[in-house]
Order: sequence, then C-alpha cells, then structure tokens
Amino acid sequence: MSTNLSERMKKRLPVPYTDSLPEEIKSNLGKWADRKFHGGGIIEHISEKGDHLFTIKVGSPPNARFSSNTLRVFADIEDKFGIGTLRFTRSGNVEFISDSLEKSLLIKNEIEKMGFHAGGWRNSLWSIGSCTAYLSCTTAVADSSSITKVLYDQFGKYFTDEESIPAKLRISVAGCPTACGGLTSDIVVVGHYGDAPSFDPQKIGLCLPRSAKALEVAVPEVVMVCPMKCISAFKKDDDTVGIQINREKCIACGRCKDVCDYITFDTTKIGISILVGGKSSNTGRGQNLAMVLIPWIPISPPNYREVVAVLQKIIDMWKGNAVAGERLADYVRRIGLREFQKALDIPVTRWNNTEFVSSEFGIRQFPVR
Amino acid sequence: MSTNLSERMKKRLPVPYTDSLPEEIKSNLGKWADRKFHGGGIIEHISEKGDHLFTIKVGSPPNARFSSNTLRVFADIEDKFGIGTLRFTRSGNVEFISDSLEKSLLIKNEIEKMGFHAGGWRNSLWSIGSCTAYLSCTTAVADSSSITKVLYDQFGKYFTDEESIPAKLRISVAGCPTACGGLTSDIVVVGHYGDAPSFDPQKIGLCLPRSAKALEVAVPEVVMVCPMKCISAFKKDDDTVGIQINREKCIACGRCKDVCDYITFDTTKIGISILVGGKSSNTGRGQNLAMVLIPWIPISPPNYREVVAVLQKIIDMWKGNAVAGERLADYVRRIGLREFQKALDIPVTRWNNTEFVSSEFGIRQFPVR
Amino acid sequence: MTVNDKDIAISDKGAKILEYLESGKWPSHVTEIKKTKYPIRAYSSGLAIGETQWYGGSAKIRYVYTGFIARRTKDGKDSELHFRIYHPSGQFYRTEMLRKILDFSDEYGLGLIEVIGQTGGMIISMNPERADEAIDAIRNLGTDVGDTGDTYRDFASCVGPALCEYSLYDTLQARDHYMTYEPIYNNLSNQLFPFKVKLKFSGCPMDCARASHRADFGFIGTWEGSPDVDWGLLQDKIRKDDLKIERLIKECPSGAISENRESGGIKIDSEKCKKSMNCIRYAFPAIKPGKNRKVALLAGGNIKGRFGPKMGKPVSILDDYAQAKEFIMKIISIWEDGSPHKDRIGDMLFKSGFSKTVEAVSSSLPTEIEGHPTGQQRIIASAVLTDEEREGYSKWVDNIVKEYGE
Amino acid sequence: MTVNDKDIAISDKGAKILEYLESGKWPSHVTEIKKTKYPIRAYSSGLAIGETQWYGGSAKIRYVYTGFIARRTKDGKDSELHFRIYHPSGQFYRTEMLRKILDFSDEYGLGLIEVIGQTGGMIISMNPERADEAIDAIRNLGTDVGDTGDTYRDFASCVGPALCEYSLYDTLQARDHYMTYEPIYNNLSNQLFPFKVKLKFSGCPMDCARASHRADFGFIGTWEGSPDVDWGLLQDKIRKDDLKIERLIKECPSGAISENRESGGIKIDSEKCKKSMNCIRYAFPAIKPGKNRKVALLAGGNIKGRFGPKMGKPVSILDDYAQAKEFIMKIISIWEDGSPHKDRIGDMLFKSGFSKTVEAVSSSLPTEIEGHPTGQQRIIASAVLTDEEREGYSKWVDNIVKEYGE
Ligand code: SRM
Ligand code: SRM
Ligand code: SRM
Ligand code: SRM
Ligand code: SF4
Ligand code: SF4
Ligand code: SF4
Ligand code: SF4
Ligand code: SF4
Ligand code: SF4
Ligand code: SF4
Ligand code: SF4
Repeated sequence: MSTNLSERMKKRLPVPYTDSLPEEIKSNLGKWADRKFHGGGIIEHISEKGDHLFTIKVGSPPNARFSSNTLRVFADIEDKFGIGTLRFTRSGNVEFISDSLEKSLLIKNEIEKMGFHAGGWRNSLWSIGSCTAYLSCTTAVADSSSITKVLYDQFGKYFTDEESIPAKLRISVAGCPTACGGLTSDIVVVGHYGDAPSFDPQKIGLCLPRSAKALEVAVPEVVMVCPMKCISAFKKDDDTVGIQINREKCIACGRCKDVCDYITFDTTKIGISILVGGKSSNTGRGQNLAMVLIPWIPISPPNYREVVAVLQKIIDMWKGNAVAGERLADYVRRIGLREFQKALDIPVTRWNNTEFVSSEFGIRQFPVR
Repeated sequence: MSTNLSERMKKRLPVPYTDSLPEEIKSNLGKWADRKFHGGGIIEHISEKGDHLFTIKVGSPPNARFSSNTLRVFADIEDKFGIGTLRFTRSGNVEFISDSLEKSLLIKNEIEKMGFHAGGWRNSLWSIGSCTAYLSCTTAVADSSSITKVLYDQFGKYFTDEESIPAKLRISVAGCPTACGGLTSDIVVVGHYGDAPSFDPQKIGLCLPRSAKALEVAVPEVVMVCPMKCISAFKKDDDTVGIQINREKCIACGRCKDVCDYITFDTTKIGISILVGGKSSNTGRGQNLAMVLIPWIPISPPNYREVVAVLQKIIDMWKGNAVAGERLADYVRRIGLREFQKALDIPVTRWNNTEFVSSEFGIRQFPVR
Repeated sequence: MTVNDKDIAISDKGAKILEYLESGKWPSHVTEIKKTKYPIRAYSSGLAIGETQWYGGSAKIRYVYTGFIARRTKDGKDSELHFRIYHPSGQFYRTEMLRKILDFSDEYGLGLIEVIGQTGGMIISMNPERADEAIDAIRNLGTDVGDTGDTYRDFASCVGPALCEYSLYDTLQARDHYMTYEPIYNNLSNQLFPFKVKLKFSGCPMDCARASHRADFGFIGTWEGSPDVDWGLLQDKIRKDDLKIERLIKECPSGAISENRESGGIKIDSEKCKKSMNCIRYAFPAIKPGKNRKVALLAGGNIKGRFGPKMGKPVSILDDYAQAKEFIMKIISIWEDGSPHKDRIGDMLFKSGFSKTVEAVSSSLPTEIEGHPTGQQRIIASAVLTDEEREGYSKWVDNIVKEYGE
Repeated sequence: MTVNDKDIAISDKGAKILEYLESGKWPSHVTEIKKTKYPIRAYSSGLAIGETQWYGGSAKIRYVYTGFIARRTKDGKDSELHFRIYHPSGQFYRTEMLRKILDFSDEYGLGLIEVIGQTGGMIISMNPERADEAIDAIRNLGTDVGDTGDTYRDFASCVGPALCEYSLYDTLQARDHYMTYEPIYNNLSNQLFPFKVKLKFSGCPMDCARASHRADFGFIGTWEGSPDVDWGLLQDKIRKDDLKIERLIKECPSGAISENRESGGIKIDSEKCKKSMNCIRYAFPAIKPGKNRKVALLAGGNIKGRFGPKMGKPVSILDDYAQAKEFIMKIISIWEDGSPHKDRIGDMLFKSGFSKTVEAVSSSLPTEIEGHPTGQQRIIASAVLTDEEREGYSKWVDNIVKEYGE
C-alpha cells in the first residue's frame, strides 16, 4: 500500500476510455454509418470507412452474476472467433464482438452449447433487469434474482425471437420499493411488505440517541426519513428514547428500515406490486414513469406462479391489442391505465387508483363521474 | 357608540339573506325551472310554480362607481316598473327586476335615457371588470378605470348585441400586477412598471428597522416579500440599515412597493401586459388561468389607442376563426398560444414564451424545435 | 416652471383628461364622481402625472380593526377613507333598504359608491371625520364594515337559488353559514393570519362566483353521473327542430354523448361526462344537471401570493357544503402556524406538497375526489393493505393462475 | 423443533429451492454462484426463511471510504464484502485485461462477479480478509473502487460513438470528462453530501443510459430542427418498397411528417418534430438525426428520494456537454447547504420550485430549453424589459394602431 495517506484516498480512474478499445473500434469512433440486424442478437455495424463489425448480445444470468470460470470461457471463445474484445451492456448483458457474420454465428453456437442464449434487439425482450436482493442486500423484501430466473425461463422465448411481440419489452425486478432498477421499464415488479413495520423494542435503541435530551436538538434519523411522518420519538420515564409508529399513515416504503436494521416487518404479508407503462426512450409517446397496475399479489417461491401468470396475462393482452411497433408503455398510455385494468378485471383500490400529483393546480376541476 | 368595547369589535352581519329578498323571490327559492333570453340583457325566469320574473342587466360605469344620485334614480325606476328590488351582480353590473316583459322594456328604456345600456348575456361581452387604481389604490401603476372607460366606448357594441361575437367575452383590467380582478377572464389587461424599482434613499429607512442589530433576528419585510430574492439588507457604517436591489433578477411584480411606499419606479417605462385564455367556467375546455400574450405595450392616456387597437385585433382574430359558441379562452387553447401569437405576428421574448411550471417532472423530454 | 406653474399645468392636463373620459358612449365614472364630494383633483392629477397619488393613510375608528381603508395623497392635500361593507348574500336590495344606504352615504360619506368590489363588498367613500360615528350608523342598518386585513375577507356567492335554474345547492345559505360559523365569525376583526382568506360559492360548474381561482376555499356545485335527461322533452325539442343532435354531440368536450336511436336519440356515458354544462345550457330544461347533487371543494386558489397565480385544486366531493368546516379549520391552523407574512394558503400547500398536506387533514371529508384520468397514476410501489384488500387481490390472482395452469 | 432441527429444516428447504432455481432453460445465477466461494448458505437460507439474511457489516480498509460494502448475516455465521469497481467508459474489455480482472477476483475475492450493476459499476465479491491489499492490486490494474456513499456515484454512458450510428456526441468522453473534472474527482472519496449524485450520458433520444430518470443530471443527445433526410436514398428505399410513406407518417407521434410529392415524397415540419426517433429508426440511414447537434441537460431525476420517483426535467439545450459544469456545481452547492440527509437533488428542486432555482443559477447555460407547448405559458403579468425588447413591442403595436386608425 502506498505510504502516503492522501494518495490512498485518491481514486485511480480507468481513463481515457480509448485505452480500453481495440484498434478496430478506435479507428471507427463516431464513424458508424449504418447497421443491419441479422436476428438472434447479432448486429452488423458498418462504418463510413467501409469496416464491418458484428456484435452478439448474450443474455446474462439474473443480476448479471457470473463466476470467473464462465467469464474465462467467454474470453476464450472471443479470442477464438472474435476480435479479442468483450463488453458489458448498460443492461447487464454481454456483447461479443467479431468481424464476420460467420464467426458471429460460431460464437453464438459456442455460448449456446454452454446453455446461454443470444438475442434481444428490436421487437423482442431486451432484458429482465434484476437487483441484488437476497444475494447481499439488507433491505430486500422479496428475492428479485430468483423471480428473474423464473421469468426468464418463461419469457426467454421473447428474447430469442422464438415468439414475437409488438415492440421492445423491458422488464425490471426489484427486491424492495427502493427499486434500484428504476421505474422506466415497460413492466416493473417490486417486492414489498404490504404492511406497516414494528420494531424490536430492545434493539431499536441502537438506532436512537441514548438520552432523551438529544431530542431537544435533533430528530432521530429513523423518524426523519419517514415520508409520511408516521414515526415519532418520545422521552421514556427512564429518560431514554422510545418510538411509536402510526400504522394508519404508513405506506410500507421501507425507508425507516433503510436506516435502521431493527425495524421489522411481518413477513407473511410480503407480496409484490406490478407497475406498467414505464420507458425512458423518447420513441412513441415519450418517457414515462411506470404506474401501479396492481399494488399487491402474494408470491410463492420458488416457482412464483402468481407473478409468472400475471405477467403472461399482461403480455398477451398487449400482444393481442397493440399496434405493430407499439411498446407496452405506449399502448397502456394510449388506452389509459384504467381501461387496461378493466380489461384485466383487476380490483381497483386506493392503491392503484388515479392519483394526484402534488402541485397539479389548475386542471379541469370537476372530475366526479 | 356601544360602550362595551368587545361589543364594538363584533361584526353585525346582514343575515339571514332571506331578510333581504322580496316575496316574489323568497317563495320561488330553488324553484326556477326554466328561463328565456329576450335579448338586450333581459332574462325571463320561470318557476315551477308558474311564476315569472324578469331581470334586466345594466352595465355599470368603470369600477362599478355610482353616485348616490344615480342610484336613487335607479331605485325610482325600479319602484315604478319593477318589483321594488335591485341587485348588484358578482361582476359589478346592476340588475333590475320586474314581473313582465313589457315593464322590463320600460325599465330598459328609462335607463337608456339616462345614458346607460342593458345587455350582456350569452354570446356577448358580459362586462369589463376594472379595479380601483388611481381612484384610491396605493399600488396602482396604470389607471384601470380610465382604460376601462375607453374599452367600453369601443366594445360596448358587443355588450348591447349591436355586433355579435362567437361566445361570452369577459375582459378584466387591473392597474397593477396584483390583478385584483384575477386571471380567469378571456382577456386580462394589467398595468405594470416594465422596469426594476429604485428607492428613495432617505425615506426608505421608514420601511426598515432603525438599527442593524435587528437584522440578526429578522429579515425586513420589504426584503422578505420579494419573490425573486432581489432585495438584500445590510448594515451601514453608522449601524443603520441599507438595502440593495438586484435589477437583473427583478420581475417588476411590485410586491416590494406593496409593503413600502418609498420604493419607486421610473414611470416613463410604464406599460400594460395583455393576457388571454383565462376562464373560470367549466364549459368547453374548462378553467384556465390567462397566459401572457404580450408582456408590454406602451400606453397613451387618455385614449389608450394602443390598448384599444390590440384588443380589437384580438377580438377580430377570434371572431374570424372561432367555432360558433367557442370562447376566446377555448379558442386560444385549441390552437395554442404560440399559433395565436404567430397569427398576430407578436414578437416573442423570454417574457411571453412558453414557461415551465415548477414541478412538471416527467413530460416528454425533447422539446427542441 | 415654478411650483405653482407646475401645479397649474397638471391641473389643466388633468381637466382635459377628465373631459375626454366624460365623452364617449359608455357611462363615465368621472361623470358619476363629479356628482359627489370625492376629491376629484387627486384623480385628475394622478392621471396627468401618470402615477397614483395615493399613499396609505391613517384613521381613528375606535375598536374597529378591519373593514376600512384610509388614504392620503402624496402632497398631503387630500385624504380619503372608504368602508368595505358586507352585502347580504346575493346582493339583493329592496329599494327601501337601498335608499337607507344612499342616505347613509350622503350623510357620513361622499355620496360615492362602488356597488360591488371584486371580492364582493360594497365600497362606500367616507368622510374621514365622521367615520367613527358612521360605524354605529351602518350597524343600525343591519350590516357592517369588514373585508380588509389579514383575516377572513368577505365571502362571495353566485345568485344561486334566488334566480338561477342551474343552482345545485343553496349558495346564499352557504355563505351565511360560513360567515356565521363561530370560529370564523369570531375572527372577522382580528388580523392574526399570515394573509387574507377568502371563500367563494358557485352553484354549478359555470362558476359565476369564480370560486375556482379567486378563493382560498372554493365550493362549486356539481353532480355524480350523467346529466339528467327528460327524454320526452328532448324528443319534443328534436322534433320541433329546436335542437340538433349533432350539435349536442359535437359540443360535448368529453365525448360522453353519442347517438342512440332507441332512447330518445342520444346516450350519455356517465363515466366520461366532465360536467362541462355544454349540453345542459343548450338543451335546458330537457337536459339538466344530474340528480345526485354534490359540492366540489377546492383549495389553494389565489391571484398572487408568494408563488404567483394559482387555480384552486379539487380536494373532495362533498355531499353538503357544511362538511368542509373541520377541514378548513385544520388547514388554516397549519397555515397560521408555519407561514410567513404574505404567503396565501395556496402557497403553503404548494410548498408542503398539496396532496400530502391535504390528505393528512382530510379525514373529516367524504369520498376523495378523483384526479384526471390521464396517466397521473400512483407510482409508489409499496402499500399497506387491509386484509380485505389483500383478499381481493389474492382472489383475482388465483383466477389468473388457474387460467394459465400452475 | 430444537434449534438444530430448525437449522436442518431450513437448510433442506433452501437446498430444494436452489435445485429448482438451477432447473429451467435460462442460465442460472445459482449455478454460477455454486462455482464460486460465495457463502451460498446465506442465500439459500434467506430463500427458505423468506427474508434477506444480510445486515450491514464492517470492514477495515485503510483510508478508503467509498467503493465497497460489507455485510454479515443475521446469525453472524457468514460475512461478505464487495467492491464496486469503475468500468472504463463503454465497458469494453480486451480479453487480456478481462483475464487480469478475473485473476484478481479469484485471488482476492470469491470468484463471483456482477458484470455491471444498475448504476454502472462492476461488482466483485471479495474475501474480507484480503480487502485491504486488494485495493492496491485493483489500482495496479488501472481502475479503482468507488460508487458508494453520499458522494458522486459511478457515472454512466451509453456505448455511443464506439458502436452506435445514432450517437450525437461522444458520450464516453463526456463521462471521462466529468469523472476527471477536478471538483468532482476530488470528492469521489468524501461522503459530505446529503445523499448520492449521479450523472448519465445518452447519445441520442433513445436514452439507452436511462439518463432521463436514473440520474440527478442527465445528458441526452438531440438536435435542432428536422431530422436530416438524404432525399436520394429515401426515394431509393421507397422505390424498392423498403419503406412505406404511410408508415412514416403514421408513426410520427408529433404529426410532423406529411406527404409531399415534389420533395422526395415527404415533408417534415421542423417546428413540430419532437425528436421521437421513430422515422429515423425506420428509415435509417435515409433519415438521420439532424445536423445541428445539441445536448439536452436534465436535472432532478431519481427513483426514491424524499418525494418518490421523478423524471428528470429539461433545464437547457447545450451546444456541448462540457457547458453544464458550472451549473451543476452551483446546484450541488445549494443542495449541500440546505438539504437534510436523504434528500436527492430532485427533492431539493421540488421543494424550492424547479424553475425558480434553476433559473437563479442558469446564467452559465446557453438557450433556455422550451417547455411543452401546451398552455404551460407564462402567467406572471409583470416583466422587466430591456430597451430592445421594449422597442420590439412598441414597433409591433405601432403597426396595429396604424391598421386600426388612430
Ligand atoms: C448496448 C446498449 C447501450 C449500452 O451502452 O450498453 C444499447 C444500444 C443500442 N440501442 Fe438501446 N441499448 C441499450 C439499452 C437500452 C435501454 C436501457 C434498458 O433497456 O435498460 C433503452 C431505453 C429504455 C427503455 O426501455 O425505454 C434503449 C432504448 C433503445 C431504443 C428504443 C426502443 C423503443 O422502441 O422505445 C432503440 C431503437 C430501436 O430499438 O429501434 C435502441 C437502439 C439501440 C441500438 C440497437 C441502435 C440501433 O437500433 O441501431 C444500439 C446498438 C449499439 C450496439 O450495437 O451496441 N435503444 N436501449 C444497451 C443494450 C441493453 C441490453 O443489453 O439489452
Ligand atoms: C348574475 C351572475 C351571478 C351573480 O351572482 O351575480 C350570473 C348569473 C348567471 N350566469 Fe353566469 N353569472 C354571472 C357571472 C359569471 C361569471 C363571472 C364573471 O363574468 O366575472 C362567469 C365565469 C367567468 C368566466 O368567464 O369563465 C359566468 C359563467 C357563466 C356561464 C359560462 C359561459 C361560458 O360560455 O363559458 C354561463 C352559461 C352560458 O352563458 O351559457 C352562465 C350563465 C348564467 C345564467 C345566465 C344562467 C343561464 O344561462 O341560464 C345565470 C343567470 C341568473 C340570473 O338571471 O340572475 N354564467 N357567469 C353574474 C353576472 C355577471 C354580470 O354582471 O355580467
Ligand atoms: C377594492 C378592490 C378592487 C375593486 O375595486 O374591486 C381591491 C383593491 C385593492 N387590493 Fe385587491 N381588491 C379587491 C379584490 C381583490 C381580489 C378579487 C377577489 O377577492 O375575488 C383579488 C384576487 C383574489 C385573491 O385574493 O387572490 C385581490 C387580490 C389582491 C392582492 C393579492 C393577494 C395575493 O394573493 O397575493 C393584493 C396585495 C396584498 O394584499 O398584499 C391586493 C391589494 C389591494 C389593495 C389593498 C392594494 C393597496 O394597498 O392599495 C387595493 C386597495 C385599493 C383601494 O383601497 O382603493 N388585492 N383583490 C377589491 C376589493 C373590494 C371588495 O371588497 O370587493
Ligand atoms: C448493487 C445495486 C443493484 C444491482 O445489483 O444492480 C444496488 C444495490 C443497493 N442499492 Fe441501489 N443499487 C444499485 C443501483 C441503483 C440505481 C440504478 C442507477 O443508479 O441507475 C438506483 C436508482 C437511480 C437513483 O439513484 O435514483 C438505486 C437506488 C437506490 C436507492 C434510492 C435512492 C433514492 O433516490 O432515494 C437506495 C436507498 C438508499 O441509498 O438509501 C439504494 C440502496 C441500495 C443498497 C445500498 C441498499 C442496502 O443498503 O442494502 C443496495 C446494496 C445491495 C448490496 O450491497 O448488495 N439504491 N440503486 C446497484 C448498484 C451497483 C452499481 O454500482 O452498478
Ligand atoms: S431494489 Fe431493494 S432489494 Fe434490490 S438491491 Fe435495491 S435496495 Fe436492495
Ligand atoms: S415503512 Fe415508510 S411510511 Fe412506513 S413507517 Fe417506515 S418510513 Fe414510514
Ligand atoms: S389591481 Fe392593483 S391597482 Fe388595481 S386595485 Fe388591485 S392593487 Fe390596486
Ligand atoms: S418588483 Fe418584485 S421582483 Fe422586483 S424587487 Fe420588487 S418585489 Fe422583487
Ligand atoms: S354558478 Fe351556476 S348556479 Fe350560480 S349563478 Fe352561475 S349558472 Fe347559476
Ligand atoms: S355536461 Fe358536458 S361533459 Fe357532461 S355530457 Fe354534457 S356536454 Fe358532455
Ligand atoms: S442512446 Fe442513442 S446513441 Fe446511445 S446507444 Fe442508444 S441509440 Fe445509440
Ligand atoms: S423524429 Fe419523431 S417526431 Fe421527429 S419527424 Fe421523426 S418521427 Fe416525427
């Protein structure tokens, strides 16, 4: 280790990025003039200089988790048939790069032998993004990785183009309402408690100031983070601090648990919510955050039959009714979430009902039906 | 005066309202079943009991200002031909009430002899609302009452149905950006300084704390009210308080002057802004605040030729292009303010350009043209 | 120019302007004012100089703190004082009563009246010397001064049931009800709020009282479901060619009306109707507001405040206007607690987040109002469900699971 | 059941679940993990119990404050630690370099890698014992740990010019540029902010980097005017029936495209085009992004924060991505000053009023971005005009006055 401490605090960044590029790309930077989609995950990139490169997109295991073993075999394959360069996509897939269609097909063949699949461009399932969840996350409610595995088993057919869909489909699965994958996917599956928290009366003290005097100068963090102001701290008779949770107002967001491990939830009420209509691309109707289609359904690991069935139902509805090229997000917005819910016969409660936005002053004022 | 002080602080309210109603109305409260518009400001109200009452709407002078003299004559006319009851409308007009069409026409005749006009229902100019301005207001910039007079002289033809317009038209004139008439009229004319304020360095002290020590505990009101945070207070060498005004950020809203008479503006730059597209009624496209069509034009009292010409231009454009029954506000929203501006060839600057609303997160993100 | 010359120049210019303002077809405020004791010099020199001549003044009225405004001119030569007086709800005056007010205005004032201000008061220009005794005189007439300062202002209502066939609730009684509601009534003289508070009452979505924008709390009559159709009358009108179905359909802004040969020619989709009143005003009384009457409660409207103009935003659909009292009191107490001077209630709601604040105190209100059905949907992934809700969703999902085999 | 029995039951149940997760067609994370030293018991018992087994842990890495996360299981039996490592922009690896990383992972870690996380880091599970020395080892490979804590996180860019024909600016260089910008670079180890800060760079409106939602500051390539049409190529495509004009017109969401027989079959209204890329992806390379290239700057996106999910909102249209530096630093300093822990930048903007705050510090930015042309117009009646602006309006009004006679 460096003996100079301030040196150790300085980060070593992998810049400039051009150092990591193979010559074939460096010399064509910004010069890509056209591309052809050959299906099965293969894109041919044609540069204005006349060069051709082929990328092969390979789907990752859930949470993009690989053993060093597997990646080493990937490197070998790439060295044999490619240009000696791999990349990881923004969405967790692996791209092999080669300089001919023939070699690309050989790469595809190799990875398929290993049990992997190539696919996922244009009108197909591009990826199912999963967060870490039970693999190392402290705030996970449901295990997104295993849900993702089951969903991929079922919907892999849309990735490999075995079955067609009207447009790009992007699914995200998150273990808790933090939703590390974000809300701009066509379908977002989010694990949550479905119930208000309690706490371990002994251990909760570890998240609170020792003496009630501290309350005079500061609000304990676990109180402060609650967006609904459900948690209040008070002075106990022995001058230590206690808290109370107002269960009526809670939305089970888990922010309190984010900052204190001794907040606990009744795990028998765990479920997942399903949101639809998100996208970040400006195509069609443009960007949109996903909206709550159904706020809660139970889950049954390890086959998660409820999640699989509901997602299949959603996709079938979309397949059956969308215009060609219309993303699920655009379709839902075209017909309206309400209509979509009606068509699926989903019960509507305060949780998946139309909501106000905090400062939507000035819209048409008489919405009573 | 009452000798009991707390008694004097108690208000004497004119309740219940039924005490002020004539029998003809009291007995028909809530029983009006139909109405007929006879033109010229006359409505026939038909009750389910079979009673008929007629109201005659008479336009008021600007700012609804009457001498007691004139009102006394009105009372005489009403006693002669009506049911002995007058009312003042929410928009400052006077309604005579009678029990036959014949008498209504007599009333109309009488008030016309006095120089007044009856009119203003359905597809017509209903009123031009004016605030007090130079008549007694301290923050007035332009004199709304005289502008209103000139506008009425020009547009009275739309009140009396001499000339037709596509739908209801409501105009408001305000002497300053406070806009006491509100922003839900089809056309809103607002006087403003068009420039940032200065202050009288001597007298400004009267609006500030005497000693700079006060700054440690409180922000002077004239500093606090500025929505753009343009005004700052500082300690002067002699321990009194001084202020500075950042002219760059000022929007000439006049809030500083609202709370301090010694804030001054350069009166040569006074002008009026014209907003269009406001309405409070839920008809057509529903309620809307008026939007800035043109942020400033000069004014030339007493004929205010610029204001008159521009408003005539706006009305002509509307008359020529609106669908029957379409209010100016609905028409502007249908074609978009931008198109409206284009059609009138109005220069667009940062002041009448499209604006963001503070929390409009999440709309289509690439509006560059 | 000497000071005197300048004064004369102003005075001449002013006189010419006044003259101009007395010409023209429309009744002139100048002509009216000239018949009164109002110091017209202050107005004409304002016009000549191009600047209002008024500064805040002061007045001696014992133990009365709201309802009048005192002015003096910048040169100190004139002063003026006016009363803002409560109209009875609806602003009806039997001529007898009106004459009493006119006498009052001549005796204690300048004989000049703004018959109704933008807020809703009757503004009577007074003789400052006699203002104190005038208070007692106006009270003897059964009304009072009010409507200024950081307190409840005059409330306003449309003419409603007194003359209007659309009226969906008694707007006049509603105004009386809130003006006399003790916690409000007891505060009419206090200036303890951060800023003013206004309530307005419109009987139907035409919103003749402008309750949607010019009131901190607006009440607007509405209904649930479709407009109410008298099929017989409607067919009559169609037969007589008084009414065109195409126009009905075309003018409905929500696409709720469609043709339907069987039931009288049209069909109205109650889910779609936005209460625009378009069909109603065209086909009245064959089409009327619906029978399931409600009152929409809006909050946060105002013209300026800290963040500029705002439309009021819907809070709830009431069964009865009186249901909003607790809610209003709670909102006001939050506002009173935490807001700086000149922040209107809408500003406070804007800063703290409208729905958050409103939801926190809306327990006393009936059904929550629904938003626009345009994508403004819930995006918060988590929820605390009741056992009932949980069961509902579980049942639904069981069916789906069955449909897709296990 | 004794404690031991319970443990065994959990372990059995866990094993069955793992087995299930290794079946099925898609590559299994469990199969991968089983090839590594990762304590799979922690995962399987989590699945069996239905609860994550991880609590926050602690680690000893000297003078390194961001970039790793330590965990321990609730029962104290296992611990884990992972590094979040900076990818080079674009995430390209020559196999030689990749093998070095794999060796590193085997030597100092568990041989398990999440190749790219949602933010953009490479997550390598470590052996906690060797974490300290591993820091030096990873640095020797030319990269480092980063991307945790209340500081700048890993920035992310789409593949941009390295492979994509749509790319409107160099997203990879942009990421390098901001990561190495001194005021940012110097803070990568400090946890002094109220919460995390993320920047994301997408080369075009497809937004493959999700810069519109998952970044406090998003940069998205765009252009001014119409898409760029190669008319010859377009006619070729039409002639060959590769392309249908009707589809082009139908798929344009802004109605900007219309038929035009003269000029190559279509006409594009530059004022209307919303940069949806629909025509471009369909007709490429006959239709390409426009030539007047710009970068849209968005602010305030995030997933949770205090007020829940937010889309980033457009702030400005830059000529060059580097133009946003001053603006970003100013916004961050306001946020740093006044925000409580766990308020993201979007929360601060939400609370303080987006446009107010943004306008106050946007002087360093070029043209202000335009909003939706839907009625969201200026409603503030007053304005401080420059003499030039005043002249423009005066001239305009003179014409109108002439038109209507004086
Ligand atoms: C590789 C990747 C960028 C990266 O830096 O890693 C990428 C690269 C391209 N994207 Fe993307 N997109 C990538 C993630 C995304 C995402 C983010 C995501 O999925 O999480 C989005 C937006 C998210 C969303 O769902 O809204 C995205 C929205 C698009 C779209 C718009 C699709 C639509 O219908 O809305 C296109 C255009 C299209 O498919 O026609 C597009 C098109 C492209 C193409 C294929 C350009 C084209 O059509 O000619 C780019 C190919 C470059 C190449 O060969 O490497 N890319 N693209 C990402 C691959 C993800 C993966 O592994 O599946
Ligand atoms: C008298 C008055 C209420 C009052 O309490 O004083 C009133 C009373 C009526 N209004 Fe109003 N409106 C009155 C101010 C308003 C206002 C406020 C304003 O103008 O400042 C509005 C909303 C403001 C706006 O511009 O959006 C208003 C929007 C309407 C509308 C909707 C017009 C539209 O096309 O959007 C109607 C319906 C119509 O005209 O077809 C309406 C219709 C009516 C009718 C004529 C009902 C009808 O059509 O059968 C009511 C007649 C009752 C009567 O005979 O006394 N009333 N009405 C107000 C007369 C003002 C005046 O002196 O001109
Ligand atoms: C007299 C009146 C105009 C008129 O001739 O109709 C009026 C006159 C003044 N208004 Fe107003 N406002 C009048 C109705 C309104 C309305 C209309 C309403 O209530 O429906 C509004 C908009 C609605 C609202 O409250 O938002 C209104 C919004 C204001 C404001 C901005 C309040 C805000 O939200 O920020 C101010 C400024 C202030 O109070 O600081 C203001 C201030 C003023 C002052 C007190 C300014 C001043 O100190 O000189 C004006 C006194 C003039 C005077 O003494 O001659 N006036 N003012 C109206 C009251 C008479 C009445 O009781 O009927
Ligand atoms: C590892 C990763 C998920 C993954 O497997 O891809 C992840 C994992 C965690 N995220 Fe995240 N987030 C990850 C990307 C994201 C993203 C995506 C992005 O950056 O584009 C987001 C949404 C974007 C955003 O910032 O808004 C995200 C929004 C959060 C939040 C909510 C932040 C907020 O706005 O309130 C939290 C909660 C917090 O920090 O308090 C959070 C918290 C967490 C914690 C630290 C929770 C905890 O203490 O256990 C998770 C640690 C899991 C672990 O150690 O195993 N994570 N997190 C991602 C980071 C790896 C990487 O560097 O690539
Ligand atoms: S979404 Fe929740 S469970 Fe998943 S990694 Fe993020 S914080 Fe953990
Ligand atoms: S789960 Fe969220 S809403 Fe409920 S108490 Fe915790 S922080 Fe508050
Ligand atoms: S709009 Fe301005 S000038 Fe007119 S009365 Fe109100 S405050 Fe005075
Ligand atoms: S006019 Fe308005 S913006 Fe300008 S300094 Fe005064 S209060 Fe501030
Ligand atoms: S608001 Fe409705 S009820 Fe009241 S007067 Fe106007 S039209 Fe009639
Ligand atoms: S009230 Fe308006 S929205 Fe409702 S049906 Fe009639 S026209 Fe349509
Ligand atoms: S955002 Fe645009 S430039 Fe970047 S990879 Fe996606 S399509 Fe290509
Ligand atoms: S980019 Fe999109 S909006 Fe623009 S012309 Fe093409 S299809 Fe239309």
